[in-house]
Amino acid sequence: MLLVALVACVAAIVPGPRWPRIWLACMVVGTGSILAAAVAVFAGAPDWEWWSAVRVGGERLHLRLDGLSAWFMALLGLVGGLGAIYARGYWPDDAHADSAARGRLWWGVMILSMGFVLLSSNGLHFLIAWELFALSGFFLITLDRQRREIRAAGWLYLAASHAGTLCLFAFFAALAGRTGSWELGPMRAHPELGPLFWLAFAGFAVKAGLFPLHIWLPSAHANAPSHVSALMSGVAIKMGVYGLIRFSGWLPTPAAVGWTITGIGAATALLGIALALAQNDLKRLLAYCSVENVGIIAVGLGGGLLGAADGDAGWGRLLLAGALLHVWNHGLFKALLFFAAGSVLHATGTREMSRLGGLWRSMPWTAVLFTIGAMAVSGLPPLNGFVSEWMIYLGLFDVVAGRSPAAWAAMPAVLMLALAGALALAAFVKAGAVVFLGAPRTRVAAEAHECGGSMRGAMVVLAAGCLAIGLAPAVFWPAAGRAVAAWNPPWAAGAPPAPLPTLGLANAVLVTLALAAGAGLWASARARGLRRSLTWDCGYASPAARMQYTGGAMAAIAVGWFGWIFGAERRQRRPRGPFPAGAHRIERMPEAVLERLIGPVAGAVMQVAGAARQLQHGRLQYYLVYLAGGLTALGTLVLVGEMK
Amino acid sequence: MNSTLNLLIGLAMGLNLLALGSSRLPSVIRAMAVQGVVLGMLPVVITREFHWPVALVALVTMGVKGFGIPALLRRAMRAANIEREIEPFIGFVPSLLLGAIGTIAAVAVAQRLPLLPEHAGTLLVPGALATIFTGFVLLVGRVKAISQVCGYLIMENGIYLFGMLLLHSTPLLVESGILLDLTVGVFVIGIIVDRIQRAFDSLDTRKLTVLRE
Amino acid sequence: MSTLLDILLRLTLWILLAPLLPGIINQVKAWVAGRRGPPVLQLYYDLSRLWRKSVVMSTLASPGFVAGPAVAWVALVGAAILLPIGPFGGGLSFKGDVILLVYLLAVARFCTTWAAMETGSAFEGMGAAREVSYAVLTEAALITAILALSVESGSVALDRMLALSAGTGAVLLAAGLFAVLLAENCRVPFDDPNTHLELTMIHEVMVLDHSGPPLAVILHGAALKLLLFAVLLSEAVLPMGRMSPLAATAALVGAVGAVTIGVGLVESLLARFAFRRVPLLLTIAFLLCLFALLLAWKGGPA
Amino acid sequence: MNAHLLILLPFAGAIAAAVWPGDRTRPWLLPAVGLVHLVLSCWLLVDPPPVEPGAWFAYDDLARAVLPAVSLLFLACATYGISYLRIRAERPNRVFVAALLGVLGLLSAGHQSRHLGVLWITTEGVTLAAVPLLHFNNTPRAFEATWKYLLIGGSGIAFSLLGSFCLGYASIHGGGSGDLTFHALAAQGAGLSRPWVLIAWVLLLVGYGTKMGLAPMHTWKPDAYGEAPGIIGAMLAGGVTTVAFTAVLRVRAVVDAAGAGDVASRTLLGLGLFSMLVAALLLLATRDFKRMLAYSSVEHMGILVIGASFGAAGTGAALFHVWSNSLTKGALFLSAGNIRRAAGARTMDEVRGMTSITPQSAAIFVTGMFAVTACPPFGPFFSELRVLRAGLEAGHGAAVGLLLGGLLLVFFGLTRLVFAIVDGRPRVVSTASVKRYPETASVILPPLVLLALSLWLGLATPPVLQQAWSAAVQSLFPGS
Repeated sequence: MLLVALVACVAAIVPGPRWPRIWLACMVVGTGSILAAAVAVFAGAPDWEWWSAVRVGGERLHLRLDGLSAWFMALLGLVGGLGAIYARGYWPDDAHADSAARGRLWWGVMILSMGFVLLSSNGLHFLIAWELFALSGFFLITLDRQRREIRAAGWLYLAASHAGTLCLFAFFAALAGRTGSWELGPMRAHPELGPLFWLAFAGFAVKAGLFPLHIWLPSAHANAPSHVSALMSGVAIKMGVYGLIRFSGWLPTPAAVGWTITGIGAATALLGIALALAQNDLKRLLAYCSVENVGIIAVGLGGGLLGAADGDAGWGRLLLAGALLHVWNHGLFKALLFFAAGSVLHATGTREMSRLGGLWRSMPWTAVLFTIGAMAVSGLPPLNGFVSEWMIYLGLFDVVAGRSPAAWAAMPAVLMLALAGALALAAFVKAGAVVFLGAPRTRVAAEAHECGGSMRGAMVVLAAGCLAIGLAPAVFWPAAGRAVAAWNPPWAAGAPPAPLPTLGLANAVLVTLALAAGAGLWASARARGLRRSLTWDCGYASPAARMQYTGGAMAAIAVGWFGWIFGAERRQRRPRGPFPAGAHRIERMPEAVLERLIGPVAGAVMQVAGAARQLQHGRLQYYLVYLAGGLTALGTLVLVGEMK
Repeated sequence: MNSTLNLLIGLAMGLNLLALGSSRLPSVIRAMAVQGVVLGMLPVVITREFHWPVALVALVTMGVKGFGIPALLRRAMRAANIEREIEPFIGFVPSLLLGAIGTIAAVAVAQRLPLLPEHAGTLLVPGALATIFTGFVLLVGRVKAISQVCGYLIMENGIYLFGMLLLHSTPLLVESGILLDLTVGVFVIGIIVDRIQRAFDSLDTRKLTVLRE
Repeated sequence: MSTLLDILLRLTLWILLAPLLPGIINQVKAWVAGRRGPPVLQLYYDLSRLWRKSVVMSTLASPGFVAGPAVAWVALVGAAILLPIGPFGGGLSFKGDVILLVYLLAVARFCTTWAAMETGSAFEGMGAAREVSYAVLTEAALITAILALSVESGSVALDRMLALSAGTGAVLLAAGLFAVLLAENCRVPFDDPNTHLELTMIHEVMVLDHSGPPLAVILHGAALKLLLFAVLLSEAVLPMGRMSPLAATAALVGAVGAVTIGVGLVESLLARFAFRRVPLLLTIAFLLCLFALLLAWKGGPA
Repeated sequence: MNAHLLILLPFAGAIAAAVWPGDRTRPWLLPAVGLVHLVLSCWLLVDPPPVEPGAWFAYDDLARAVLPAVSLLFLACATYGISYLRIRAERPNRVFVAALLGVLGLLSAGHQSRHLGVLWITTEGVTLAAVPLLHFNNTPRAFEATWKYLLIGGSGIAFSLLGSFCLGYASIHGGGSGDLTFHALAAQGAGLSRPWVLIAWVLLLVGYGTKMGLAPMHTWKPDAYGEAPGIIGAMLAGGVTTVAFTAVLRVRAVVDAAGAGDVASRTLLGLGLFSMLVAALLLLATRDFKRMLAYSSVEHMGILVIGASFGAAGTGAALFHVWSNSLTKGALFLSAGNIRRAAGARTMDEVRGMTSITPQSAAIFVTGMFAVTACPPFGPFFSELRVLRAGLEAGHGAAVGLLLGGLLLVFFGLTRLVFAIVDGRPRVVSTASVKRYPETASVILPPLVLLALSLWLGLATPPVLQQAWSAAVQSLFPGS
């Protein structure tokens, strides 16, 4: 199956740039077989392991498909394939003559390299696949190379990603140095390897976008073409999560790791969503929301680690399974939301919410699908986001109820999750309502058009996935159990430690009732006569679209509470006098970490670099003095050594 | 024997100071040339008896260092029409002081270096160190290309002087190879000096700061 | 089958009893003011009249304008079913139902605000913004309260959590939850259900454009929510599990009544706060719940 | 005999070039000699000749581990050189071709020198032979660069001569004969006088470090690489520096034998990290993409000596890195040359949008840039990873951390500059000049082949090379 996937993906890469149809077919077959391979593992196929005969870089390829890899493979297959379909409509050759072919090429490379990341069981090949995946991500983000801000976003991504990769260099090199081989596998029996996990943590956390290492994420996801954003947000950042889960499973982790990951995860969730709420750019909002969701996943993972350390199987399993399920869920609904945002962008040419509005009329499909995604991402029942958040909550509550020491991590985490959940709801009410409801704020919004069939189809599949996990969570338990068992074998799969079937039933009832009630009320309203009239504006005679509540205003209250953390910047001129003119109010939420922390540090480094530049001044005489200086310094070094 | 040797080396050290203190290019060149001749005589003095290969090398050294290279430099100097070094990086008095301090330091350092008894009594090591230092000061402290070349050559003279320690063990082939390289090197430098003179219409190396960050 | 019947019975009870509470509150207010208020059953009349009316819809609104209130109502009913009624337990009790309850409330909020935003009216946008923003704080307080109950009872299922009293922190918890109740149901001092100054309202302003059956559903849903919180508050504080079923039922009814009257009294005696001070009040509520949690942690079996 | 042929053949070629009549046909001598040289060196790589310990020249383990890389690089540059010299038909190429072949001969000799004095002579010879190559462009800038190259390089090489004498004196002082063959010096081992060994080591390190371009002795490098033609830059960065590096390794083996190995390691590490830091900072600041390559070369020289400071495993990794760096840097220099010609300028302020003007060269340039910053699956990735691993195994955690920090800054600097050049809207001047310098196969293939070789080197390192490297390490660290 994987062979088919490999062949199909390679087949897609090679002729892909020239022939879109063949590329699409190959991509669909390839991603389909990736998905099928994963499903085969869930269906009970034994773990698959394979060593190649040939050596690559001096090492034999070692691939391993176990429950955990399969879990992420499934997501990769689904989103990768749907993204390819979506791209047909979203980034066609006639509109993007120069970049569409490149996009197809790198898409194939990215899917393939992510697949290898998930399968590789050799440090060297893991790194190769990892960096290839990072680079293809960079080229996908900057498909449209003409725009400066896109290039800047791409560079930031590349820089951050490389910083993470260098941590991984150190990690894998140290691991290989200590174990004597590049081979990876369970090595919990060697406690001396424990401290190395911090290196892996730093490296993977950058990719996953955990606070405060998320700096690259918003601009990269916002500026990438939307199908790429979906893949980046849905799958690529999950590679970081995969790395964290994988190596926390294989390595013996220091006791503090569980606490740290939980803490950082909770903080990430809260701050991420607070920043999301503050955004005016639709895709940036979604990007920050990805930060939030990675935080939620990290809370689950950290809880799982605490559980493993505690020896308590119950809540640890639940938390880890919740985290894993949230990986899927976020992949599904975030891809859906990015697709929908892309369809809005495609139709209107802008991502600024304050220029949109009332799109439901011209793009009903997108509006409905976005709403589903928004409900899912806010963690509302009966959709999938709720299921995984529920599992994580439940695990944390179990910790608290059991009064285990880990409760001191769990209680703040629950609180932060609750705050994050409420803020997410606010953020997505804002996003959905400002974009799709009310009256169009600008001409572009009024002249929008619905997206094409391939884009719509991809979104429908994702929405169906969201609903399916929400309604039948128990169906997915065996797969999650398998992944959990791969993480920690003593937690081998068993009955779910939570009443998933009951939850599914409740959700199903809820859906039915909601549909019935909605339809019923609509019918009864129609039966009693339905008149249309202008929106009631308290007697104001000529309401205009610009009078609508803006996104910024909607978010202002809650964002204000976080202003002291992020240092919101505000410029305003109040209207004065009886005939006020030229009043304005501009609020901007700075990228706090980037602008307040990284920026000054980078500035300092650049200053040092500028100073170093002065040393290369072109005067030969001084260059010769450098020579003498080098001689003296080395001599001193040797002399000092000899004195000792 | 040692007294002759020390006398010659002392002479070379004196020439160092002369080169440092002189603002006129011809006298710097002359000091360098005389120093070359003096040093060229050393092998013969050290070996004490007459070996014709040693004598040949000595003769070639003297010829190249005392006459060939100085002639080349004088030609370049005339072509560029400069006689004096004006506004050096390191002034003449400071250069002299530096040179004096360097010479004293060289003697002091040489005292502390572990030397074989037959070398401990000679000025070979301090002389070599002082000459190298002088060459370096000229290299760094002068702005006219020709002065810098002189500095470079004086530095090479110092190293040559140091090489006298190994006179008995260095194969002749290696020695002549080194000599050949030096000669070619100076010729190449001469050519470049000539090109710089043509390209920049000056031999002031302060003008050579186009290439920088 | 009997489960289904049980659920139907509860449904009826909740739906029928809910509109009673606003009536009682209005009575109390009238009594404090020395007036003769509207009849206790006024809301029932209003609802039945609204149900018969025709609907006027904004030209901008989508079908979601009508569907939203319906879904919100369903969510509230669902939440109500989950909530155990004194000795009779919950309609569908399972581990983690409490989280579902909290999130069903969130669904309701999502739908009402969504429907409010349909019209493109600045006033309704304002209301929706306030609703979702203040909910952040109330949700924090609510979840802290639940944490406290969970620590106290060592369980994550509503029927066990609510069976015991909140222990030493009961008073704090009661105060905190009462504030949450006021905020979530848009009562004074957070909101004033009686004013019609659009700029100062939360809930009322969101339904400005609704009319006819959708408005009826919204009003009924609001009443349902009030009852839900009243029951939750009562059960969280009272040690229901230790009483006989009859006593428990009586206590519950009494407590709900007391809460209702309390709301009425607060509404009569306090003025609405400036919006700037609302977060402060809610933070205090949250802190009360937090102290209750800490007390529960210290006080419970180690 | 074959080993001597490696040296004599290029000299014969140089003489032939000097007397060859036609300017148009003369450049063909370059690839012809390069090809034979490559075949010879590869043959010797596979079938190493016996080495007489006291010989002055021999194709010994270290030469075997490094020289074929120089051969490969030379052949690629030579092939490129044909079309380059055709483009630059306005300049007579007699001296150029002869000097380039002379450089090859001296490089071969330098790699094979087993005598300290001979090594010095060849190194100085390379320095001098490269001079006419550097100022081939005949501009004032080129002369300035050459002048600096000569004086700084000359001073450095003077230090190494002094160092060589000191090492000889260490032998005499220790009771030895003063024989300057590495074999004899190492055999004397602890018998060498320690103070003189240390003095010699510092002087030789500074001297050959100047040749390698280690900071703070690197100052000639950006000027020389910036002004010289692309192929010369490639040869300097991949060939000349390599000789200096092997010289350092050979001396280090003697110092090790004399019992001062830890001092050597410490100084190498310090110098390497400092070079890395300086290169990283200058890369962040520079705006000229040819000078950028020079700083990148400084960085890689830093990595080499850091690797050498990590003991036997690190030295093996460094030898690997010599190969991957030579090949990758070669590709970068050649493609940079194409870009430079087409753009007519070389700073990021003037050059933009090269993807649309010279798409293939820009693609090679970008790929090479990723390769040289250790992005897999190219050679430098594998070799740098080995260096890291060796460092961690040797317990130099802090040094590895600094190295990684430096790599990160270097990556920032390189990507910043490279993307500024390839992206954006091209200048009008550039679009016009591209017609004069079309991207023909003859200027695209050599860098492409070098890149492919770098890829192949990383993914499928030939066993014979692995074996050659470990044999070289074995000969340098006989104890391990």
